[in-house]
Amino acid sequence: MNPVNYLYLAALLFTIGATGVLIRRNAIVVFMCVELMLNACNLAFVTFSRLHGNLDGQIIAFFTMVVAAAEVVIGLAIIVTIFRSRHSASVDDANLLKL
Amino acid sequence: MSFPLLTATAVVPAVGAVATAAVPAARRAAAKWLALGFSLATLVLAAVQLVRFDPDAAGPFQLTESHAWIKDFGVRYELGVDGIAVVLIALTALLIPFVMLAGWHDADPLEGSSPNRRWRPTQGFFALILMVEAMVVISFEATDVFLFYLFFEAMLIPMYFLIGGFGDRAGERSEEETAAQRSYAAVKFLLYNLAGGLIMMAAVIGLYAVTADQLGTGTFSLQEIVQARVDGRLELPPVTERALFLGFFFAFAVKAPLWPLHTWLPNAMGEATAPVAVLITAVVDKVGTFAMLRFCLQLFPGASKWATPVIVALALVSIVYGALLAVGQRDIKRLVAYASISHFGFIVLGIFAMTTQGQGGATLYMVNHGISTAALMLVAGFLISRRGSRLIADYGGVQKVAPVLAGTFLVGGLATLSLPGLAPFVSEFLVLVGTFSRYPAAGIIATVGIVLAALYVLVLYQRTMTGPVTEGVRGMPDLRVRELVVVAPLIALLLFLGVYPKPLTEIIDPAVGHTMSQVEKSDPKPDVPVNEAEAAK
Amino acid sequence: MENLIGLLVAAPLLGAAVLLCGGRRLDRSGPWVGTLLAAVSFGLGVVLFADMLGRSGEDRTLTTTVFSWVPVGGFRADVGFQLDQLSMTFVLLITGVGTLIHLYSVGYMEHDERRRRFFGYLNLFLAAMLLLVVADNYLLLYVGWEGVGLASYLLIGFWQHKPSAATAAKKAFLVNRVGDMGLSVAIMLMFTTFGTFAFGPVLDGAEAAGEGKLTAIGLMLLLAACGKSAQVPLQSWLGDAMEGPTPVSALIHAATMVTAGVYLITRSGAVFDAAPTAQAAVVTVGAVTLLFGAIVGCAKDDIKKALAGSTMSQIGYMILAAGLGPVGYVFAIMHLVTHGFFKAGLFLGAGSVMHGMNDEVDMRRYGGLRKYMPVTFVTFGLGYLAIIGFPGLSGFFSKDKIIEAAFAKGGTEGWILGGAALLGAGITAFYMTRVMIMTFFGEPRWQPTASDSGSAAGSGAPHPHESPKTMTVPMVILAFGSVFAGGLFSINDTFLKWLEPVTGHAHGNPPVSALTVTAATMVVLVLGVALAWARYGRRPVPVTAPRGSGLTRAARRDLFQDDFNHVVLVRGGEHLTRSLVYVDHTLVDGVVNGTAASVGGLSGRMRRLQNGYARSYAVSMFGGAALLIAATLLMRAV
Amino acid sequence: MNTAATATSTGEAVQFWILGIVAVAGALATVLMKKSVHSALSLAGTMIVLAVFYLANGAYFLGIVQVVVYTGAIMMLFLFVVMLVGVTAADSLKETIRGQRWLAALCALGFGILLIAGIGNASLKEFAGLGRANSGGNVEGLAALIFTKYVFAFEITGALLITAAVGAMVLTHRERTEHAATQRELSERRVRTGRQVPPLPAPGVYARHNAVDVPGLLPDGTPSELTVNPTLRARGQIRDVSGAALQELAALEQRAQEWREHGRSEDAKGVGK
Repeated sequence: MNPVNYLYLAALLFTIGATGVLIRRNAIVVFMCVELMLNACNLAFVTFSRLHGNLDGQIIAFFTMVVAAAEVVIGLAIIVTIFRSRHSASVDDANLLKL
Repeated sequence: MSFPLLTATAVVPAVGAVATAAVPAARRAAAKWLALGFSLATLVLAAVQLVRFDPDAAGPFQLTESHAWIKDFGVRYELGVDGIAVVLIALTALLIPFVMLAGWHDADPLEGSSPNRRWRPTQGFFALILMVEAMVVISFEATDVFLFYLFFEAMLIPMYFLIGGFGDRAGERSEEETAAQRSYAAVKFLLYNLAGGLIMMAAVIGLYAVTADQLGTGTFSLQEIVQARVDGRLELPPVTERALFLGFFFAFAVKAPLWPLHTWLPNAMGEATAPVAVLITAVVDKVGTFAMLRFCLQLFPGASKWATPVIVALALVSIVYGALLAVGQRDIKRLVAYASISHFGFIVLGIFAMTTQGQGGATLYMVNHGISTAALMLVAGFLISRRGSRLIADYGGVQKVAPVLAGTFLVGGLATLSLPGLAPFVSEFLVLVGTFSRYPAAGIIATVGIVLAALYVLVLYQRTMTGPVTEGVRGMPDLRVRELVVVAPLIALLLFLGVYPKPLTEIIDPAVGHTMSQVEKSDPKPDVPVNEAEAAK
Repeated sequence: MENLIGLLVAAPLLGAAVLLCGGRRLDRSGPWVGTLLAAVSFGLGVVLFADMLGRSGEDRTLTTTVFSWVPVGGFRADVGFQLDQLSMTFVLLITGVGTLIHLYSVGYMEHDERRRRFFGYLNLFLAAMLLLVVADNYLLLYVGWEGVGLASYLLIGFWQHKPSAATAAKKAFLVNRVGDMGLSVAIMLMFTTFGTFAFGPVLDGAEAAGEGKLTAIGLMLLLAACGKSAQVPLQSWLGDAMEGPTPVSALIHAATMVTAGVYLITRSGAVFDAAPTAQAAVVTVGAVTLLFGAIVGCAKDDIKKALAGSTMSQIGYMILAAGLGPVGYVFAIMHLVTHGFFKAGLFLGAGSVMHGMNDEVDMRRYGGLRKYMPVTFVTFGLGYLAIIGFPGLSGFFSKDKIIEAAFAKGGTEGWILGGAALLGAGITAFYMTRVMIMTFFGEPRWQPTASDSGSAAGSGAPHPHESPKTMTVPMVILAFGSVFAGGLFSINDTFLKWLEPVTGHAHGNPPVSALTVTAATMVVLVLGVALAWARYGRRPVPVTAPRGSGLTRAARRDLFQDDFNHVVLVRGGEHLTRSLVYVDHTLVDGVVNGTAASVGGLSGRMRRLQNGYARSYAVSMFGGAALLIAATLLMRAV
Repeated sequence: MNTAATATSTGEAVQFWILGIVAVAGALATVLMKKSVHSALSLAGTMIVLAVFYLANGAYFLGIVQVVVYTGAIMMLFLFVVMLVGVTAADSLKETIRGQRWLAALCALGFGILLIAGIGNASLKEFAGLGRANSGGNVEGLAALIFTKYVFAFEITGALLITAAVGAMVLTHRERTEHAATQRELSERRVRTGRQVPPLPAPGVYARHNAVDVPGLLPDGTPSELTVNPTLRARGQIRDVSGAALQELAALEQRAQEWREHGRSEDAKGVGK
């Protein structure tokens, strides 16, 4: 088998995650989907690093994780605050982007 | 490495702006004097430039400075002045102190306005003026297209606030109305110039792309590009060259302003205070005409020659059209604005006549027009500040109650109609001769502008200054000392340059010659040269 | 010696500067300062004259270059002076008459609180006029040319509180500007043709240039002359110019400035000689104007306007002469000088009359003044005799010569021109007699009237009185001039010899003998006088002007020429500007605003897409990403 | 290992195909589960699978980190929040924005196809394994890179993390504007308002079972939702007290009553003999 399959898998997961982002209203679930997408990317990176035979890909994946962690922390905090204020975790309720 | 004179000339006012802005609200007077001091320092530096500048030196630019800036895009921090730039810088540095003095009280907070500790209009006013000065100076100095473009655009920001933020005290009209019209004018100014600027940006990028394509490494440096063109390393295909030329020219035509892109000027000059109006027409707009000379002609000589007929036509329209509309105005400041449009028509005409007289005259015209308009507009400002109205109909017989004011106003007006003996005559006649020697018809049409100029100036003078004294004018005070200090030197300068413009022409001439050589044009020869005539005799 | 020329101009210029800039402290001494400086410049003129006489006819020309004025590329304009016999004549006339009129004004203006400025302007005028005549190139001449225009503008509008005065001043300047346009175009033509516009090269090289160019230049110069010298079609300003103080009318609008056109044409003789078409135009203008002015002069009841009409027609004579070429130049100048004397004298006389009559200008309110102001009467009378060409007086010699020269043109042309000149002489006799009679003879017709003039000492019944010495003395001197000048000039052709080196001279051969011409002139003269006497001398003059014949009414309205201007130029111009303002506001501005509005509407529609749901934005992002990938793949594919 | 290989070991292939399916299934479950808890759990599953794949790809360090940090920490954080927000709250999957779902499907389809197609035509036959890179040990290799080549990025991410921590604190921390009411004040307020003068019963006390989500009964026998924990109330997770218990209670009292009356009548009979 060729490691490229890992890439196919990654693409698949990424697409699924993106779809989730689009169709789910629950902020937490949306967030999870985002995580899924990130993970898909990581998988791709790791695979690339294997394909090219150097560790830079893994480094990037590593940084992705760190950033993802930070992002999750903030994101969840935001969700909690929103939940407190309007007793709902639906992204559609926060439609104040419209002027 | 020697002292970076050019940078200093631009930096001093910039620093001054920051310093002035930082002055606490209470110390208003201090801020004014500080700003004035900085502007004078700039004037000194500009004078030093003028002295250090050697007209006969070889090479187009002098006092050059060059440092790498953004390597990846070949953007360099390149400064240099030729005879044209150095004169215009001197003009700018000269006018700014007068502008400040004239606007000494324009930005004082109104009586009874809440003493807010944060609100510092005066500081802002003077800081903005200094900021404009800095930007204008550096765009005169920049020989790197990108650098020039940067400040050519950045200039809009302080100007926007100067126009929108400070207007005449509302006379008959209500505060709200004036405020509304003022912001309208400011936005109009911004939009017009931004539009021009954006198109120019496209052209700038295009230029980079072309150079990168043909020279291997893209560059914005005027000298490099010109050199490459001369060596034949750079061969712009006509279509590209014309497109780029139009991109540049459009921006400059808006700034200049050239018909039909002129309509922002009357609003801006009408709503802004007189000093700011002077700043617009006498200083900022000059960058446009100047840039036509430096960039349009030198970067795209072929396209310039290609576009000349159209541009000459537009310039003629501007001349006649502006003059006619000036005749039709009921508002003093708008009248002066349209007069300026007419004059800018002359400048553009001179530039694109592609003769030594035309371009030399145009450059001289920029200087003289700056001074004469400043004189006329500032006196008009004094007049308006006394009566609180811009309508010509509200005046009459001022000459009786305030003879000195009327006198200076008349002199300014006569300069505007380019009476011989005053500076503008020399430049206007040069432009006319230069144009006539290449396009006789155009030259004759342009002379019509002279008659019309006499018409609007004299009508203005007659309606405002002569005749029986009207209500509201009665008891009007004559010029105060501060105002005299502003006007007297300008008038003196007008007289001096009218009688003895040689110092300027000597500096300008070589630069113009260089430009002409870039465009590969030479003056048309007289068909019966003098020497032949004498030989025949 | 050369440097004196500079001083000649500098002296009055200095006076102007001092008087205009120096504050109120000069109010008292101002007039005398001005007069003194005028006198100084006259003195310098005399000195130069003496020096010139000291040299032989050929090398009498003095030239000097003061400094290089505008050097740009091949364009070299210097401030340089050239003083030859022609210039000299003018210098003496200008400074001489100028000084006298300064002196006169001291008395005339003593009640005006702004007289300091008045004298400043007068000095300014002298300086400009002198510069005009001593310049050695056309551009510098142009400076003087516009300078006198400015001075005349300031002086006509001197009583600025009178709207009529302000308007008249503006009109004068504008009409002059039209002429100046011609001059500037002419200069440009010279530059393109000869590469210079200094007198020397241009005039010497004239033949070398093609006739076409020269004709163009000539016509342009003629246009300039028409503007400055109030010739048809640009004559309309002169009548209104009488709004100015009378000394101004005397100096500027009779003696000196209005003759600048004649100077220009004479100076550019070489050009015209080589361009017959232009010459034809010149003589036509001259002939038409001399009749036009004469006719207008017949109908005016305003004494100054009547004189203005006569000025117009006299200058018409000069232009006519100048247009005749070498035959006429000398006589043109000669008539110019003598006219300078007697016309200035007449105006001063008129001024003196007005001075005594509370600035009343309507001749129908005069009458029988000879008893009250004898000196004025005598001097005015001598001037009158001079202008109608009474044998032995100045006008006789100069005008006669012109008429001869006109006939000498030869062919039908000659007959037409000569006839016109002759007719003009007759009409001149008529209207001058009319003025004379209405003013000084007959019964007193003045009664208490509210005179609304500027510096009047209130209204009420005028009690005519002789004017002070400062006013009478100049009148007397000018009277002497107007009596003897012509004689002196003509005795064995002094004047001709004097000017010939500059202008050249050719003796024309009239189809009829000179004597016949003179006789004819005498006849028409007598006829004119007799007719006038019959109409105004025998029966009393009605105080209110009768309706008069159609011609009279037309003449009163300057033969409708002014109305034409008003309707065509003023009204039309107003409409044009107003419509243009509208266009600028709606069209030019409207296009821009329109685009702005449409963009606004578009964005308003786009705004609907912004429903505020993060997820639908996400969709568009995602779609965009997909498109990007597609694009990249395509790029790679091709 | 060899530097450039064309295929992996069969074992890895098998592992890939099995676990890959699991991963996809987990992902789909994440998206489709109604309850966020389930989503979270299935996501965790997917992540663990990915961790395995990392290991298989020679990213040993990352594999461990994936398990420990991601699955261990981050997903737990998720669960935590889910609990906070409502574990049993099942959100409807009904679409509210018109056309959203179709668009989403369309985009997803296009995107996936294009992506895969892209990978497809960019796929390379042979690949350089990590043999040389990992020769000195994977962790050491990474460390060497992180602390030399990527040291700045590393430092910056450190700063980012700290900022994130602080940010989270700032966001979630709620400032107490007035001191908590003491018991005395509470009682006084109750008396003043006259409602529920006696303290509330604990939930579920009188109601025979000790579930914390059952409202307690007030002395008059009516259940009071106020007795239930506010969080539960907020989530609407209150078990409604079925009338049964109350009826039993009523029946008991009835019987007691009857017994009392019945007893008295018997006494009266006994005296009468």
